[in-house]
Amino acid sequence: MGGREATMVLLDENGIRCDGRKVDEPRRIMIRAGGLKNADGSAYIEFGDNKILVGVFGPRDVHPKHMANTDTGILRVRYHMEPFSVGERKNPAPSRREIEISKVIKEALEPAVMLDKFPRTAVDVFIEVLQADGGTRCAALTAASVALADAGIPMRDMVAAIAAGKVADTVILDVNNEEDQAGQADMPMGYMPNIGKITLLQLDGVLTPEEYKKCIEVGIDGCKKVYELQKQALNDKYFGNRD
Amino acid sequence: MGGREATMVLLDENGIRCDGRKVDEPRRIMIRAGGLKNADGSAYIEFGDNKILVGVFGPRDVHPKHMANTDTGILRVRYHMEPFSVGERKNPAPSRREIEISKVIKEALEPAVMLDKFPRTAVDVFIEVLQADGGTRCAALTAASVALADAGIPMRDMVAAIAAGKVADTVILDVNNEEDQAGQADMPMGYMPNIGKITLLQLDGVLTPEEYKKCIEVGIDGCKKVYELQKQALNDKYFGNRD
Amino acid sequence: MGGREATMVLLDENGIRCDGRKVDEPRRIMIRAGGLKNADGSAYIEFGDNKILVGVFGPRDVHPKHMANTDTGILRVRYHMEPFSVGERKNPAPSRREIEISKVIKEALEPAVMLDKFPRTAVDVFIEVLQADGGTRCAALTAASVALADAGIPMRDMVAAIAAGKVADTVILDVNNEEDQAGQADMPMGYMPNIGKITLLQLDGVLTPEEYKKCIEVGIDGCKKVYELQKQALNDKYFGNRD
Amino acid sequence: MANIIDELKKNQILELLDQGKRIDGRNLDQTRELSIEINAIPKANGSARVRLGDTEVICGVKIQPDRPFPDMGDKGIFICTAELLPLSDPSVETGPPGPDVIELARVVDRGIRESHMVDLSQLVIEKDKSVVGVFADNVAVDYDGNLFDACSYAATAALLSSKTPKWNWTDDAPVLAEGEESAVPITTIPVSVTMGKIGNHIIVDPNADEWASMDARITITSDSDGNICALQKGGVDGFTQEEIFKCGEISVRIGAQIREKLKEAQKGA
Amino acid sequence: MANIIDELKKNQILELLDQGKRIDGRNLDQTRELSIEINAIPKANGSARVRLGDTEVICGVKIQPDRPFPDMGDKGIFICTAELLPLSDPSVETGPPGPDVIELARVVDRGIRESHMVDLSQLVIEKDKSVVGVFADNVAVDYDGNLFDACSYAATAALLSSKTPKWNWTDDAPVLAEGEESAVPITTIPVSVTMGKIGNHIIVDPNADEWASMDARITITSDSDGNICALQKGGVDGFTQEEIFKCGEISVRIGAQIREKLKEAQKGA
Amino acid sequence: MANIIDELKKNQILELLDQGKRIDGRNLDQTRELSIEINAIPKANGSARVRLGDTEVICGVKIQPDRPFPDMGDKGIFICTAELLPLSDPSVETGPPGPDVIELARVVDRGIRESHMVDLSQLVIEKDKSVVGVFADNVAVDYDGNLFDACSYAATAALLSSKTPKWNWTDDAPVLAEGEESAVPITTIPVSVTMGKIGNHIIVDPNADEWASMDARITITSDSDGNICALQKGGVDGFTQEEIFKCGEISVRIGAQIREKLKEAQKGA
Repeated sequence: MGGREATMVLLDENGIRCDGRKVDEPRRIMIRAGGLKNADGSAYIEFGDNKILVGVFGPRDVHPKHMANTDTGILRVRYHMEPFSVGERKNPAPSRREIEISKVIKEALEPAVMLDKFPRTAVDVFIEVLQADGGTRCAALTAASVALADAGIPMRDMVAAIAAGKVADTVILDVNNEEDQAGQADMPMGYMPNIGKITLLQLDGVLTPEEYKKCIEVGIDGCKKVYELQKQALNDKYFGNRD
Repeated sequence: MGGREATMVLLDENGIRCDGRKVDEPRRIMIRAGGLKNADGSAYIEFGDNKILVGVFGPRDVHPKHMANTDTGILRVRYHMEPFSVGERKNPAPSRREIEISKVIKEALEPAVMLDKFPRTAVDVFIEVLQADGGTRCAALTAASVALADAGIPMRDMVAAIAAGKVADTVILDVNNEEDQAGQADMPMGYMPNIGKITLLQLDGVLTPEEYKKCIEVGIDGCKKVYELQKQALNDKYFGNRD
Repeated sequence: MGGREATMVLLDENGIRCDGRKVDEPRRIMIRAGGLKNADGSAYIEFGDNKILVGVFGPRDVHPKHMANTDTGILRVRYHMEPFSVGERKNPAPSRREIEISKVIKEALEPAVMLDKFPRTAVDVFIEVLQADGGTRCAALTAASVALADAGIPMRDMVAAIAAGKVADTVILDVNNEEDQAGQADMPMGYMPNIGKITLLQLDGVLTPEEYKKCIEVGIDGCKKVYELQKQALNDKYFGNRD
Repeated sequence: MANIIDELKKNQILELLDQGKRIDGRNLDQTRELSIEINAIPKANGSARVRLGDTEVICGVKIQPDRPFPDMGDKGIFICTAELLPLSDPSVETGPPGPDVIELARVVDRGIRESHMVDLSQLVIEKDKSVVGVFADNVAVDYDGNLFDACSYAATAALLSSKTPKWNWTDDAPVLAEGEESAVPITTIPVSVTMGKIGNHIIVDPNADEWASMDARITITSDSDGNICALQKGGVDGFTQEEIFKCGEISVRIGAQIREKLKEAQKGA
Repeated sequence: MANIIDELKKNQILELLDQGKRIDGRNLDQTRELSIEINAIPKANGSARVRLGDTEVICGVKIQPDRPFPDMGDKGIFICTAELLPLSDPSVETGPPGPDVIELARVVDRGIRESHMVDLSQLVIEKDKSVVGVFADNVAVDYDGNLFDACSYAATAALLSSKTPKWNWTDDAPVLAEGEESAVPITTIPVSVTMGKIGNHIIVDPNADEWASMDARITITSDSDGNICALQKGGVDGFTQEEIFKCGEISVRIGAQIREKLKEAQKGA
Repeated sequence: MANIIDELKKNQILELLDQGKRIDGRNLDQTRELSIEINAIPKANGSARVRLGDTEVICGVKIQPDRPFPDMGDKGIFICTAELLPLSDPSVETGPPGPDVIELARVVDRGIRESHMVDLSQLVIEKDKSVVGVFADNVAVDYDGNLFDACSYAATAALLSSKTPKWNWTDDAPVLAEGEESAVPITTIPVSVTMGKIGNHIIVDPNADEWASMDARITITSDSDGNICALQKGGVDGFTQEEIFKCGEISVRIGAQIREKLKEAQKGA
């Protein structure tokens, strides 16, 4: 979140971004449902240069028992970065940033998960960032939704996620690392397309009220595109012919 | 506790101290009983430049339960300094000094509190040092007594506290920060005037046996003055007309 | 474990080592059974310049209770170095090295202790390294066996321990600190002479397959010598005339 | 038990909202009374005691030389924290902060940081070697909901009142220049506005009962130009696009009112 | 309950072993299938994803300037870690590593360190002031026993594929020399082979069921010259002298097979 | 259960005290036998093993270069710690020290520090950059009450026997001057005397049973001039003014006796 001065050309005269994308074009996204043997459900996502693995366990017993809730199941989310996932080797202890993102993703998933279907138990979502580019939380949330579905957890909808943002005074979709560092604003969003609700929303950076609305719209459109890829990944696993 | 050399004039030829006080003169003391909405009892003290807030909860259930005592209530005290309370910003983690002072204040209060009146429960005393000058533990203990009384906890007496000390080979009352740093001795004392017992006593610095006795006497006299202000604060809240 | 270059004369032309020993000669070993008043069993060992104290408590109740095992007793071992035991003052927090050695010694003792004789309870072995030379884990394991016997814990055998190693391309017995730092290999071994089983074995450093076998043989021979001293120490306490 | 009481309370709050009313009589987009006392901790470099309804927060600012972050050698350091003191509420536990408090601190920090309120480029003592660190530590001493805004206002008021000492770079070390204090360089006044969603109602500045009944919340920070510079959604429900638009509008409008109070408090000091 | 199941499983494994068979059909001295994917984390300085049967480990290598250890100013730094990610098995708990994981990490580290695989004397930027640090971090993502070998192979493969940047010592600081990468200096290829003892049987590369049934285990690392360079015994039983001799022989023999696979993977990259 | 036993024991101790007797036959102002073995840890820079009755403490002193504290660049560093090893008593738990042990360590440290026993002004290698650090670490290996005095005597005896190496400031770093050891500069010999209050009786050097029965305690340290230099009151009861006066007198008188034993031990070494 360091400096946000435009010290590099983030958008050229033809409206092309530093990595060759158009303003409303997401990075390459590859989602795989399943893949882990021991987890009850799992997913792997490549979202630009992000590489993220998600494993889900549950519903299962809660330890310690006093944390269980007799009325509803509980969702627990851990977002964790590997030491080798970022430029400078990361200290293995969980950072305050990781704790906050864990909470934000948990609260973004909760509206989608039918927790009341499995009282007294817990569903654990473990997110492992193997390689980080800009937008890990959106990529992680997208993959976590697929992993929950892969685990057979009853859900109202899946949460799809992507960031809108602003570079060179222009609203863009899917902020990459350079755009996050040198751009003007980054607005990660999680959205349930069928229900029409935004369940994750953050913003760092300055937007006029008009740009603010534009970002919301661009983000929702992006989430819908991501949603198609989520469904495709589940289709590929459960009904498709994968080589 | 650093160097104790007399590198500044702590006592001039007229017996006047570096902050203009006479040898047996305490700093300005202002005590307010109550003030916090959520705490069961509270007090605020300004003791020289010390500014300390105390909140009391209880008697209340003990968690974890095995820490409860079926024969008696337990008293728990936390002395804590805000990051901005001292010259250089304090690390938020509790220091060994804070842990020791918490224990010393707890043991100074215990003889005054009728713990046997509320078995199986706990009374919690939370001391927050907002701004520190010399003598925080005496100011904190003084305010904690008032907060306990404000919470309606049954007490045998209140503990009043102030430090005696030595600068320029002279016994003084109420050691301030400069006198603690550059002076010869600091003897914080807590005293129950009605019962006639010293419940807090510490000493750092060198005293002859005669000075030792003198310090005790001066300290007890000082505590009696502080005691009057404690009673006044409770009077003001419960029987007085405060604007 | 630093550099293993032979920068000093570890073995002279007469086969004499840097501290005057022959290749198959252990350092001076003194074992005392008992000595501590509060521990249920204890032992003190001087093994070269190692000085190690071991105290044993148990069989006793396990806290927290869920760690107890209804079928068998459990053995718990803590290997701990005093801050003053090594060249540079050691940080008091347990290091990863200490945690690993605790585990290795625990697993070396377990085959010797008849844990099934005291289900639901624990035996605690506390190892305190007062002064460290090379080979603390072997000295500690040797003393721990004696302390367990002194505590009256039922045992199948005692574990005797000593290291084999390699300096100047020669297999040696009982690696000292200089030989560990500058030598070619260090192979700590724990052995139950009556049962004929190796219960601790580690190796750091390079050995040819032939040297590997030679080290095992030399180590077993050394353990048998240590075993005699263990028995002697118990004899001295229980049947001997100690001055 | 507690759950049943909470449930009843929530139902009551919701029924009132369905009639357009709040349990404390406020309008839905009305904040509680805000009182700001500047310079409550005179020995700090800046400070404020803020009361928002019955939520009370003290912020003290300490300013001292520090090493710059790697690759940020031409910028001073700004760090804002938040802590719930155990005397602020019977439910607060001592010990390391949990996720709720970590989120609180980070949201308050980001709201101020992303507005570029403090001009960090003016806080360099010696490039790449020594910079000025500005630490704004919030402590909550009484709790009645909405700590996000109370902490944000306390930190902003404390920063507006802060004086920074001056250090010169001498003999490879920062040396204090006695008596050369100046105001901390300020570029804008960020104001956070936190809204709760209960049922389909959006309410501003939720008190403790409302806070415990919320389905979701959103904190939006705007700057002196009326632009939005930080946002955080929380809670276990979501918002529709229309609700997000509405919250953006409310936050800019209410933010402007609060900003005037912050300016007044600064002048009054 | 779990104990009874475990007991039955162990009896079954033991009965099969008494007939010379393993539950997954392998010979006693046969490892599971090993697949090695080099460069799985392209942004790291080196990496590998290794699957040994159903145990899967990812190793990423980060290379960066660091301060040398005291009295080791003429040597670079090598540190190898290992961690079980909670998604690798339902029984894994988050939080600080317990003794099992600490031992795992230290044994994997020592196997590579004691072989002198990485020539640390070539990793000095400025003697006594700045050296190159090589950090090989293993994370287990799927667990089916024998993490010792899976982590060791992942780290070795990752190191074989690693490129180190170059730093020059300029103005008392290490400065990156752009575009001057070179392979990490390698002197030998260490291979660890872990064997379990169940009853009187020695089995190579135990899977999760065998691991849970073992009386004792031994991990022996050999180098490219067929010498033994590290060893760790674990578990609650002991080994006879003859068993230790036999394990030594197995480890060198099997180690040579694995070494060829590691070389192949490096070439394939 | 334990409570009833403790209660009975306390009543027994109190009844005896009412008759002027202690459970172990000592006079009220009599310490237990003190034995001091100097140089118990020969590789440390100084050390002592002290037995006070059945309480046994080992203190090792390590002396090494360190950075001075801020604004204390003309003073060496002295730190004294205390720890109860788990083998010293069945009730001791491992893990971070609790408040009791933290208080113990700090009281022992302050008694020595406030006497100015070690002349820190002589322990400067290079002003503001490097000083000599003297670390006296106490470990209790057997517990029978009154660790305050046992640790204090162990640390004092260890310091009296300590030799400090010499370091020269060369090339911006402290360099050891081989073979130039000298005694640690000592200005006085502080002696702490701990007294317990049971009922209205003051007893010196309480053993474990007495310690568990005390209503309050006081530790007073005096120096070689017979002055009082540190004091700590503890426990859940208070002292009258007369009791405090009396404790002061006892501490100076008994302190002088102990000081002679410390000097003897030093000579004997």
